Amino acid sequence: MPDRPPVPPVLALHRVSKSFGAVRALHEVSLELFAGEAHALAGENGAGKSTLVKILSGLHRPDAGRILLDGEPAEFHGPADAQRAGVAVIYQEPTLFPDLSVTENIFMGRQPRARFGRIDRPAARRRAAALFAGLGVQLDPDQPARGLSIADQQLVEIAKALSRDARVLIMDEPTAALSGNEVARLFGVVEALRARGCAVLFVSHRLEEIFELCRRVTTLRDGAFVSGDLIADMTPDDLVRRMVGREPEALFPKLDTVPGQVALAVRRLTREGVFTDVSFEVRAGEVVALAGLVGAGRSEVARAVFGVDRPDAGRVEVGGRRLRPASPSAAMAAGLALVPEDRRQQGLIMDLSIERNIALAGLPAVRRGPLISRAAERARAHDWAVRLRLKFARLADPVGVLSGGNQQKVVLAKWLARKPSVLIVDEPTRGIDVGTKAEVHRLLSELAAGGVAVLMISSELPEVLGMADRVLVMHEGRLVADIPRAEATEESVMAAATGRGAA
Amino acid sequence: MSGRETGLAAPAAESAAAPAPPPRGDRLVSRVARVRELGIVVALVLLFAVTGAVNPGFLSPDSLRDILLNSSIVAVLAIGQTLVVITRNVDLSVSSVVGLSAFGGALVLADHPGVPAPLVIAGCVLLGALCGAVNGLLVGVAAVPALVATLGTLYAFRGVDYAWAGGRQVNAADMPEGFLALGSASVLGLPLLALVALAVLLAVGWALRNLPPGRELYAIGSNPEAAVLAGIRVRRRVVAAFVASGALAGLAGAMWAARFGTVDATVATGKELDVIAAVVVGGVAIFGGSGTVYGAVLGAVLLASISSALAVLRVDALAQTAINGALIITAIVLDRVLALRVAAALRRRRYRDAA
Amino acid sequence: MPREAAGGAAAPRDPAGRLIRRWEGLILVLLVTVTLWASAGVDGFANASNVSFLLLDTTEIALMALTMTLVVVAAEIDLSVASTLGLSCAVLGWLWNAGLAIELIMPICLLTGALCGAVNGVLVTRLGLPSLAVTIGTFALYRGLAYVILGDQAVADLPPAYTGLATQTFGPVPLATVLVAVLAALAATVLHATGLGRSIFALGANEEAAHFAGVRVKRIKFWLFVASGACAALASLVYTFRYASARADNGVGLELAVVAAVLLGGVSIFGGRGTLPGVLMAVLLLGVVRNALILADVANEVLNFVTGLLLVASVLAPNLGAIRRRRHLPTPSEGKSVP
Amino acid sequence: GTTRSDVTQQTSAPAAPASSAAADPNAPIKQGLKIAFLPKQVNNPYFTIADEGGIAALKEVGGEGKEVGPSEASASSQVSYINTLTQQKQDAIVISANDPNAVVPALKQARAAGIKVVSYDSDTAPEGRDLFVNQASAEDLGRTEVQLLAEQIGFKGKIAILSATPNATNQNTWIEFMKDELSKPEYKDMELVKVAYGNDEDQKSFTETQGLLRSYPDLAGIISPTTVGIAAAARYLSSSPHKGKVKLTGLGTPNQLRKFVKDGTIEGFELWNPGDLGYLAGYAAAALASGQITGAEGEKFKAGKLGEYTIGPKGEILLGKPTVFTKDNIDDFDF
Ligand SMILES: Nc1ncnc2c1ncn2[C@@H]1O[C@H](COP(=O)(O)OP(=O)(O)OP(=O)(O)O)[C@@H](O)[C@H]1O
Ligand SMILES: Nc1ncnc2c1ncn2[C@@H]1O[C@H](COP(=O)(O)OP(=O)(O)OP(=O)(O)O)[C@@H](O)[C@H]1O
Ligand SMILES: [Mg+2]
Ligand SMILES: [Mg+2]
Repeated sequence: MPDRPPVPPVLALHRVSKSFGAVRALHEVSLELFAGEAHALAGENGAGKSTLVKILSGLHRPDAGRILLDGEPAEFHGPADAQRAGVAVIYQEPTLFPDLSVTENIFMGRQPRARFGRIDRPAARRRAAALFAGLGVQLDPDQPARGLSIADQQLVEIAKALSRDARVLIMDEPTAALSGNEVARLFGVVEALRARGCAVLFVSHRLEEIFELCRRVTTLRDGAFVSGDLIADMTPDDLVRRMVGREPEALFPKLDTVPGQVALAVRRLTREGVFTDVSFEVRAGEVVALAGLVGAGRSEVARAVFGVDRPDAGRVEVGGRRLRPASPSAAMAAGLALVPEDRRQQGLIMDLSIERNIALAGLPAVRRGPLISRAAERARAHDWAVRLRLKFARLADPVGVLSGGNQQKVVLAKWLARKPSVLIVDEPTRGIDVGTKAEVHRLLSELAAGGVAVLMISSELPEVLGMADRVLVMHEGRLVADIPRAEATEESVMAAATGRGAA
Repeated sequence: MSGRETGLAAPAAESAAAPAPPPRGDRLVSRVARVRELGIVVALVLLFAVTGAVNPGFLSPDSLRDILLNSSIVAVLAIGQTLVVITRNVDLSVSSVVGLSAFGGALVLADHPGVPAPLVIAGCVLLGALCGAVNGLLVGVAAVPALVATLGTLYAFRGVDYAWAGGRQVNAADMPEGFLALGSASVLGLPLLALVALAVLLAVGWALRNLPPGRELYAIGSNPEAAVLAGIRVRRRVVAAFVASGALAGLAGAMWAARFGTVDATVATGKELDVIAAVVVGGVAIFGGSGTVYGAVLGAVLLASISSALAVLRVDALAQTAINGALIITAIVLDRVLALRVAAALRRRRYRDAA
Repeated sequence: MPREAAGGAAAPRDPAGRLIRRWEGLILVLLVTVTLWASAGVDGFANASNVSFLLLDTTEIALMALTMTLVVVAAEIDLSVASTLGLSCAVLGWLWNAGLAIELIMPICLLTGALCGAVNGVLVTRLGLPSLAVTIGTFALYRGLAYVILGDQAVADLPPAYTGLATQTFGPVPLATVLVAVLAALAATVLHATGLGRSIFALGANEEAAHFAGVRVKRIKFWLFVASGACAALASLVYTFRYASARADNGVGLELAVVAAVLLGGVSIFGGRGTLPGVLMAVLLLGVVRNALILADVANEVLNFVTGLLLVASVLAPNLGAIRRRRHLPTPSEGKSVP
Repeated sequence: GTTRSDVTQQTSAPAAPASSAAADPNAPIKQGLKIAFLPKQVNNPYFTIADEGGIAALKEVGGEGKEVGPSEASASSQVSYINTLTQQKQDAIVISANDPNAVVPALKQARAAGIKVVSYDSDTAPEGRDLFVNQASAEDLGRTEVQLLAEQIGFKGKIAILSATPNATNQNTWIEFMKDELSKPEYKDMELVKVAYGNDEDQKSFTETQGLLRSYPDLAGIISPTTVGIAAAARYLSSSPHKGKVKLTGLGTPNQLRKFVKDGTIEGFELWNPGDLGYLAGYAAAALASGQITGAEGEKFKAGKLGEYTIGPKGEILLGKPTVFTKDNIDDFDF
């Protein structure tokens, strides 16, 4: 590699592999973080970035390969070990203690001490206030963490990491919830740290941030190292190509359909503090994408439409009939299906077998008299397992042993087996390998062609652009744009999503 | 426990840069957080006012002394229980530990009158800590759910107690006067046992608030996953909480022996639910992460005062259990309703700020 | 708490699930062993009248354990069952003293139990309170109400036709056991072979996902508490007639015996796992051990100790295996222990 | 439907078990008799003493006695023990019933299996047993306790009763007689203000005593007809300002109360000798099991050192008058 600094890297991974059961999250990945250098980590969802971060933070232990600290092999038995080695981490998901104050959250585990081993509260408070001042945010250090917005939670996480005065600062999508203002401040602080000799690892899906902050980028694809480059030598397109591996168009075969009747109508739906005045329609045979930045409130809209959450105002109509609010069973009876974004928490019951998970959303269909017919249950699961090319040993195995992509297929099977007339899919391809992704897209296209109304929430712009007949864009809890397929481009969607587009 | 606890997030508001004045809502929150204990104090004051109005004898120094004395043993147990509950666990075995240590202590005193009382008390505490360590290892290391582990040891410790006692009862007459005097002695007009409970309360309360391990217990109960990420030694802390609860139960056993003088294998049977009730009424969240020992002790005092008041008000003895139960439920329902209100208020406030 | 499949592709099946299944097998083996040992080694164990005593003695616990199993599988708990039993006994005694016909009193008792359960259910599902806290409260409340209603009386002049029925046996099998068997078959069918049962397992294992799948989580939980209360009331009828004595303190302390049996039967306190046959075997196992040890003149204190030991061992055994096999750090979800 | 009145009519017919065999007063006591004592609860010192007396009696007649029982005083747990004793084919069961009715079905089965049943201390319903060894007539006890206290307080003032559990049979009978005694004219200046229940738990009794004195500061005396209650009350009083002012009497054992009699907390209390009670019950059970007696009124049998006893009406045997213990005689007793 060109112009390698003469000193060994502060922290490095050498041919590290990590598997979760059948899911190979990382495979022989190497990475070097140098003092005073900001390093980006890029890759699609599920590429293994967070896993890599968690290995560096001591939360996961690698199955193979080594962690090198100042060139010497090191072993992290837990987050405490990594912290002692000077590694500070901002995790992708905020991990705060809701019952404790913001200050305590920042200093938990290493509170400043006064006499008799007491915690020096005033000192902690002063330091927290100083940190927030540096980040240019107004947060009361004495406020409890419960009730903070995601953005504020993220800021607390950032303050927590910065407070460590670490030698290595690892940030897994720290900016996902932040606005430009805070990002600029954050970059200012990180830049200062870097200049003082701190090594920085930065994960983000916002390419412009990578180009602004970093000097070097490592790209992962499906857990494997793709390339390590100097940012200066690249264009954003190069980076996308490295992440995806092929041209996007090839991935999303979209079948043309003629939209029919309005199948789903959402009118002035509001959930206070989350989204406001959302109205849209989806016609039979149409694939409508709901785009927006993370946290824009898209999943919340889907949840409210399906009745998982109770909306504060507005109504949902399916096939012209008003839906009883806050009742998933009513929504299901009306022909609605929701493939939720979080399959582990919301989509599946990990301890239950594949067949029972699939049957759970359609219990009446597998009943013979008052009893469940195991044969019918198995037949239903088997049909869909074959159609979705599910890889499994036995249908009676718990679903938790399947690989991530196959788990996602089970969630899809669970809902498709109901033959819904309106299908809402939230991040349908998150964590799915590239091959399966194409399969899911093909399936969604076929369903739409067969007359199903599809509402697709996705954070992946290429997926949105490739699949959708229409793109609805949300920004800060409001629907800000409705872009037909012909006009939908990366620029137009992103402009709307960041609030700069035409309303 | 979904992600909801971490707060309902609002869309990242650009307007957050033009900051809304945070203090008002925050003051509301912290005020409400304190109201829990304040509520008990108010309830206590009310109880004393009403009962005192009907029967002024209730407010006499003697009567207050008795109430303090009556609540001190449960208070010590509630302090230990709070330590465990804060970490999102529970210790059902306390009553059996009290029984075991009370009997052990009384037996030594009766059969070996030469052993000095402080040594016996230390022995009781040690015995309790040992029992606590068994619980702690089962829960913290072997990952047995706390409810199961301590229900099991509830039976097991009591079994050991019965086997040890073998039908024997130690009477007041068998124990040295000096030890029994501890149970009824007063210092500066305050019962010694209440002072012991007060000392334990202040020490534990101070440690929970001011020492890092204390705050880490809250962190563990508040978000166990985040506790691991923060580098807290979760297992060690959980074991320590159980050991402390056991040690305090051991101390409570010694207090029991000193106070009541008559000790057999059945001492404190069924007390565990009283203790948990005191903790819950005291505003300690049963799912961990919040609550103070002060609240728990106030809960214990409140429950003891209710019993005394019901007796003084000449409420039928048979109705007391029902009233106790109703009050426990009222307390937790109020707590919950309050929490829901606050959550709703916060959500709406953020909505207004964002708009 | 989904554990990471540790063995990789070579061991595709969930080890915890297998161990649970194996644990139920273990209970069965233990039950058979203890029974054989007692039959051979304990005088007076293996004869018809002792068997019917033994079965009769487990009736109330078995009845309450049936619904408690469902409640615990749904990741809740009901500590108020024994108090509900007491309250129902008190109502029975009170109404009997007031001169009502027993045929009318019995359904009223069942209703009382159901109402007690409904109160628990409302507090848990509508207000979202933890069931442990709620039922500790109603544990005191219901028992207290029993004392308020019946006071210190013991109502004993119950109709011989019914008291006789409670101790009636067919060969060695008491009529009450037939009742238990019928209800157990019903409960086992509901839990293991109907959509409702599937839903109960689902919401116990992952309430959020069950909600997303259209399972009516709150409604099911509510009715489970109602069923639990009604079953406790049914147990109170058996109890009252069996002992020919309706008192407010009937069944004090039974709740822990019921919970112990359910946990020993392999039901996970975190919900989502367990079988009814396992629980019934555990009830029997505890009954047999107790009966045999008393017959063998083993002291009462040993009984408590054995119960506690069995209980801890039941959860410890599968866990020890898991600890040994644990390769990763404890993922935080494993450490999650809800009381 | 079946109502209470139906049942009362039915049961008004005599249900006394017809003695199957005639008594043979000259039959020798069988050797190797197996007799079990089933107290309200084991680990209770009162019953430990009583049952030791009974076991000693059995030894004297060449039989074998044992004590079994539940660790908590509840009716249902006693039933399991009756059942197992039936299985063990004991010759006789000597029981103190927690609930006079709840144990009857099981006892009936035991008797059907040829086992003799003697109740002592606390009777069962008559159809459950052959004999009841009564420690003292309920009437005697109830009235003498009121008399004892009345003398101590000069027939004047408020008094309270600290009983065992609300359901305790013997205590409740005694209390009835106490109330009856109090209704006599000589007690017109005495008022029974409250019956409190200490549940035979030491701590509860202790706190109940506190409560009594708190709500009735002018209380003159307390009767506690239970050994646990009187000990707890004495302990509270001895360390309170009420010591010696509020009089305490009731039933207790000399060893438990010696200290309080000497320090003036208690002037006098009464009790039968529990060892003798068990001893007599043991002899009665042995005589029954040997066919010397059947339980019919008027039959006589010898009870070792206690001499000859005659069965009274309703199958009762009376142990004798209780002893009143004062500081003058308390040192003569050790139990
Ligand atoms: N604890 C776990 N158990 C099982 N599989 C896991 C676990 N954590 C991650 N995985 C799997 O490992 C793979 C890599 O996940 P990882 O979180 O590292 O992706 P990522 O690159 O961070 O994705 P994103 O951009 O969405 O954050 C995914 O397929 C995921 O499903
Ligand atoms: N179960 C939940 N509990 C608490 N907060 C939640 C929950 N689900 C979503 N949120 C928060 O509500 C806000 C809106 O989130 P939502 O998931 O609807 O956004 P989104 O546009 O779908 O983004 P994403 O790409 O993350 O799915 C986010 O800040 C999110 O963190
Ligand atoms: Mg990630
Ligand atoms: Mg989303």
